[in-house]
Amino acid sequence: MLIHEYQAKQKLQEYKIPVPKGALITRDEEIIQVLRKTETPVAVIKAQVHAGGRGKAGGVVVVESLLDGITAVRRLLGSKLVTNQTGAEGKPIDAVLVEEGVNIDQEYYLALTINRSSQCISLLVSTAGGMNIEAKEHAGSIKQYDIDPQVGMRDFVAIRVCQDLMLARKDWPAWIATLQNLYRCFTENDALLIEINPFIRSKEGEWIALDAKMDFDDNALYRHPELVLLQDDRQQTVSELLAAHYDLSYVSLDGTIGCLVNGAGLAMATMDAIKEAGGEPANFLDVGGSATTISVANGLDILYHDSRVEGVFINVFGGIVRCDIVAEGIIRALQKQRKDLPVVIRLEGNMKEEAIEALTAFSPNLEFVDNLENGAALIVQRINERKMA
Amino acid sequence: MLIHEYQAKQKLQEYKIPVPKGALITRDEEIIQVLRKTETPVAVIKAQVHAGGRGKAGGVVVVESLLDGITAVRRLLGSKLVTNQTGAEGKPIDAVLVEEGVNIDQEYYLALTINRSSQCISLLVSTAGGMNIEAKEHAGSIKQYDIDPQVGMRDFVAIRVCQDLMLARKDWPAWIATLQNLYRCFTENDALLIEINPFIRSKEGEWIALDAKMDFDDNALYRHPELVLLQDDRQQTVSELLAAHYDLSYVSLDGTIGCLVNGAGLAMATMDAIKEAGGEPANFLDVGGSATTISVANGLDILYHDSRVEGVFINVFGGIVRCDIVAEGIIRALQKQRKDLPVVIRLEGNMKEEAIEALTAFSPNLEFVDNLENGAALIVQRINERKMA
Amino acid sequence: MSIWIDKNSRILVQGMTGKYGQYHTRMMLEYGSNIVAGVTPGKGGEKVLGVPVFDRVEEAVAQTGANVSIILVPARFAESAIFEAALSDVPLVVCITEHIPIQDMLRIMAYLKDRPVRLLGPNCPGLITPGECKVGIMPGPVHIPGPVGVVSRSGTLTYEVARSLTNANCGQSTVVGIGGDPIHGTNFIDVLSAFEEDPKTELLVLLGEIGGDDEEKAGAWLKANSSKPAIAFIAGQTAPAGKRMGHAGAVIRGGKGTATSKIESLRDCGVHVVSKIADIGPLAVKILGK
Amino acid sequence: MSIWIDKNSRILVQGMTGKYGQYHTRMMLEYGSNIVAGVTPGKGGEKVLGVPVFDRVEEAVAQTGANVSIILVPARFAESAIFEAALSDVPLVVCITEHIPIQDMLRIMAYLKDRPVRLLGPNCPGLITPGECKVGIMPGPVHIPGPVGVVSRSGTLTYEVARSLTNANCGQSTVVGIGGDPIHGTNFIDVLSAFEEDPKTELLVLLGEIGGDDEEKAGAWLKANSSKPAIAFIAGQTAPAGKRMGHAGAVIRGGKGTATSKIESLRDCGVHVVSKIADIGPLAVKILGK
Repeated sequence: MLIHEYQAKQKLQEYKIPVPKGALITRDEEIIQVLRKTETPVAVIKAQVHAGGRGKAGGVVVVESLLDGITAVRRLLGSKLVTNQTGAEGKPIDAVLVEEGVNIDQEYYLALTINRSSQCISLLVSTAGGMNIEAKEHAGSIKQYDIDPQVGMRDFVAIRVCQDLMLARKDWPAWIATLQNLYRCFTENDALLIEINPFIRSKEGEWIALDAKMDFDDNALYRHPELVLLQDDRQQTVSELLAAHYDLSYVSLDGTIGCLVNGAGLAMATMDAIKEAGGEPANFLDVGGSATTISVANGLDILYHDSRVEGVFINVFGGIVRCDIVAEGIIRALQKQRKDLPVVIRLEGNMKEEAIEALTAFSPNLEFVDNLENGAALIVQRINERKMA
Repeated sequence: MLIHEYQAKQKLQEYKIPVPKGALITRDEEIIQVLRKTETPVAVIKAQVHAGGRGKAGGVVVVESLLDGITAVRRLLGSKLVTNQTGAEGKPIDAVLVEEGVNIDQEYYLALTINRSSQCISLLVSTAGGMNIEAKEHAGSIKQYDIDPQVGMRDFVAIRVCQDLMLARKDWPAWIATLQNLYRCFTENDALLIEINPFIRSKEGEWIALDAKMDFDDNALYRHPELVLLQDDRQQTVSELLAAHYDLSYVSLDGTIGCLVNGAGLAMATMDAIKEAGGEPANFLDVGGSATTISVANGLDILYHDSRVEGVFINVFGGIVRCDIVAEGIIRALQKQRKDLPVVIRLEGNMKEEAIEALTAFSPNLEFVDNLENGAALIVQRINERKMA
Repeated sequence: MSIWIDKNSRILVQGMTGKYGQYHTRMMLEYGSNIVAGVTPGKGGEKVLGVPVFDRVEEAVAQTGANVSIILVPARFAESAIFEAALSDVPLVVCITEHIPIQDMLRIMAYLKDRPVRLLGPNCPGLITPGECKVGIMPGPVHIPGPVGVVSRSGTLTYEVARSLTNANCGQSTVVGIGGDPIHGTNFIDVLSAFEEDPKTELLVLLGEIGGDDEEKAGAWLKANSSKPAIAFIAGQTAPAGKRMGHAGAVIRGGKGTATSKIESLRDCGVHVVSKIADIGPLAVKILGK
Repeated sequence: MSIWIDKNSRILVQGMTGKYGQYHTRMMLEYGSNIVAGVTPGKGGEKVLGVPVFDRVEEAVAQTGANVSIILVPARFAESAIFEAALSDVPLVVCITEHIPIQDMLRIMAYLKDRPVRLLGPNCPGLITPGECKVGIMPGPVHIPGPVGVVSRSGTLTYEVARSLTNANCGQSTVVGIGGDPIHGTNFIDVLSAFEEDPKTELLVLLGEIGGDDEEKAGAWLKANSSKPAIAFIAGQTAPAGKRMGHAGAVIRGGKGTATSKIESLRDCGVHVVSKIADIGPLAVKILGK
């Protein structure tokens, strides 16, 4: 679960990591009031959306006058920000963070993340902070430290980092404290990622987290009710929200063919097969290894709600699952729909014949195939036919 | 660091372990007010002192009327309680806990402690709760469970305990919760011992901690400022308080010969040698492996303050320590003293001759020996001579 | 021959009495798996589907000699269930449960390190030695005994591949699903090593997906250590970067873990990488020279 | 010969720049110990008493080849210092620091279990191989080289015993203080096993005290495994029950850990238990047949 920058900064403050002085604007009425409190010559206006690449997309603006500030906030608030990570629709800007300017002396990159290969939490740091870190030539400058879970972020681990970054001795205490607090923040909140980029030294010698990103483990939210409150549904598409509500795995893609599959690996393989057949999948949708009537019906609801979807491919490898149950889900969902989309179905498992019989009885337009590749080819063909018609 | 029963019960409540309803009385004015609130036919009046054996010593009284209650509290409050663990002086009763009576159906013994041999926290339980546990024939009934520190008090550990105690299934949830909360209380507070005896099931089916004892790690108090506030200096003798203030290891014993030694093992060996020579040590006093002028002077202050002390044996194995520094401490302390006690000194280390010269110059009554056993024999002899004189 | 489980395996089901647990217990029993015990705290003494239920794993092991445990408990009880199995010296623990918090898994893996317990999963379909024993939730009938060892990060995709092999009349020695979570016990190399030592296994099939670098490591291992031919399929060629594709572990991060990189890397190591699942069966036939 | 340290030991001092650390470093240098490095975070690059100081143990080990560390830091930094030494693969870590919280020690011992690091202490005087190397805070001059291996839970009491032996002209192979804390690394049996394998050590002296059952276990071990004669002294015969006698570990609890039980148990195992320290030297002479 991602949270907004301003929320992440509140978390950092709970853990005694300094952030710039700032305030949030969610309504036009607050603009003047907040901007007038800024005590530095410049202020930074930051659109609060769940996406990286804000800077390059105009979502972060440095202003030097009240007038510029008002203009910038008004432009952002209530609009949508399109970055290289949001997709074409962009993300709604419901809040703008206004922060006092900071005199940056030096920028660093700082992150804690789960390291799957060493099975521990790893610290990533680099002297190439800020937007530099995304440049390919700096990828190698990132240093990685695996933290032994039984030992934790001890002084000697943090000192190693300070040495490797060639920090001056006087800066060590601030770094040791920051790294230890950050590690505690990570473990106590079941985080998957905490990224501070840049972590800067100001010309006045202070260490400040200028930007912060946090991602928490959805599977652990049950033990963090306070984190659940930070969730911002508006940053998700309607399809994503529906999927979350239905407890299905869904990812929106750029194509036109809606896929409904049971199992994540098979769903990816299905997307790949569609692409291989010359089509473009509109989504990843996993209704769970053991597809049920309800999960299938809910999944189809999501696909039919998506206006980009021009055809649907249902691929369920029943195995233990009973195909008639899946068929019931399909019928339940299609009964409600008015859209006439080509639907190709591939079913494997018990009661396959009964299922196909029931589906055919429900609608003669449903088509059946025997394997994944054939199904992918057929749905691509049907969509192309309609386009030509 | 020991705390009072009522304080331990507050801690238990923080960890959601039920205790009887009760209130504390520290002044006569509170007696009526507190006793009138008791809603059960009987009340239990419990003297709050740092010592076991209160029951047998009259420090715990069950009363069935307001009159009896007033009488009992008045008798206890402000007096001293002498139990088999307090020594003859007893401990001052500055507070009395009044609790509502509970209908006991079954009693259990429950404790968490540090297990030195398996180097972990161990759980001790027994069906012989209450005062029974002290009976020799029940010692074997205590079951011990070593808790793996990496695994903790998991459900399956607690269930094992429930099975071994042959508890009814319906009682398992209460026990699992209690054991897990207790373990958390132990680790979060750096405890050395938490004992609930008895942990009872009431006739109404509730599980309640009727008595509680907690001991915390003095070495870890620096990270528990809230525990330090629970310390009750009045439960210590003046000598113990002085020693704590001076940061010396001191234990009061029943004899007449004050010993001042550097190092705990040597101090015990010195006590043993005094006993072997026919004397009785008045104390254990370790001024630290590397005795300093100040630690020696402070240690002597404590011995001279103790009215029971009839003679002093100073045993310092200098080694690295300089004897002249020790001598300075002795002189500094004795200068202030008016008591004329026989003093035998055994010094080993650098500058031994200079030290003895300085001490002899200060007082010709100080006597010197070359080893521990001779010193023990001489101080016993000197005290006997004075008694006969 | 096969790896890890066979008809003599004595299976314990943790979480047997729940609806999900009972369903899969029945399926395993129907397949012929030798289920000797179930564990559900508070239900000890009952019998479910003819199998005795215990309150604790230690008891169950002591009384039934169980040597494989399959965990079918809800996610928030899974950490404890794995610890319990490990502390009770069950040598093979198969955790089907999905949605276990990652920090729970970090604690478990730190604990299991250097201990003689093999954890398979979590979030995996389990494993099956066709015709002998199924410790998992995969459909039994798509498998037949034979010389192909299959290892996979996926569930239903694996069934698909098993069917492709079975349709081509290529049976399987053992099919192992290692699961889709980023932090998991048994990895590709553990399974491939076991197949290498299993004389019955003649051909390896590896099913990977985007995320992490386990496939790349497996390729390098195969090149250096394996005497047996290998076929691989990687799912997620069309997956966008930065998005989790169902499995918590299936995500491309910082340009790493793409299907392309895995495919190229495996090819460089001499592995036959196919782009269609349906090709696996025929290719296996060809390699085995049937 | 000797155990664990000799003139080739390369010693690292953690906490060398503090007053206490510097004092004992000087004493060890004067004894002839080969101190190759000091560690104090934030003081790397300095030299103290001619010894180079590093910020971290790992650096110090890499640059000086240190293979023994002595820890002289304040109690609240000791846990980290021990972890640091262990993670830097220092094979012998001697922790002099006293007053370390017990839960810190529980964490450390859980971590060190099965790792190739020997921890001596905490709250111990260290160890000395007379004439060769001292890694500790004991007075050097009371020791002379010879055939007696000494192991002790105490500090100054050990010096007393060493003097008794030295006065009787019985030198020591190595004198080891295991420390007075209830949770500690190296125990009696570890030391006795090492003495057993050391051809130079001909006689064992064990100094115990009340609390715990380490002495009883040591006795049983000696009876079962040792080919060498042993003398023991137990301090605390007059100690009352339930009171901590200075050392956190020196306390009789629930009637267990009394001096009498230890003495009887050791006697039953064939150990010569003396009641006066001064008797140890003469008895050693007699046993060694000088």
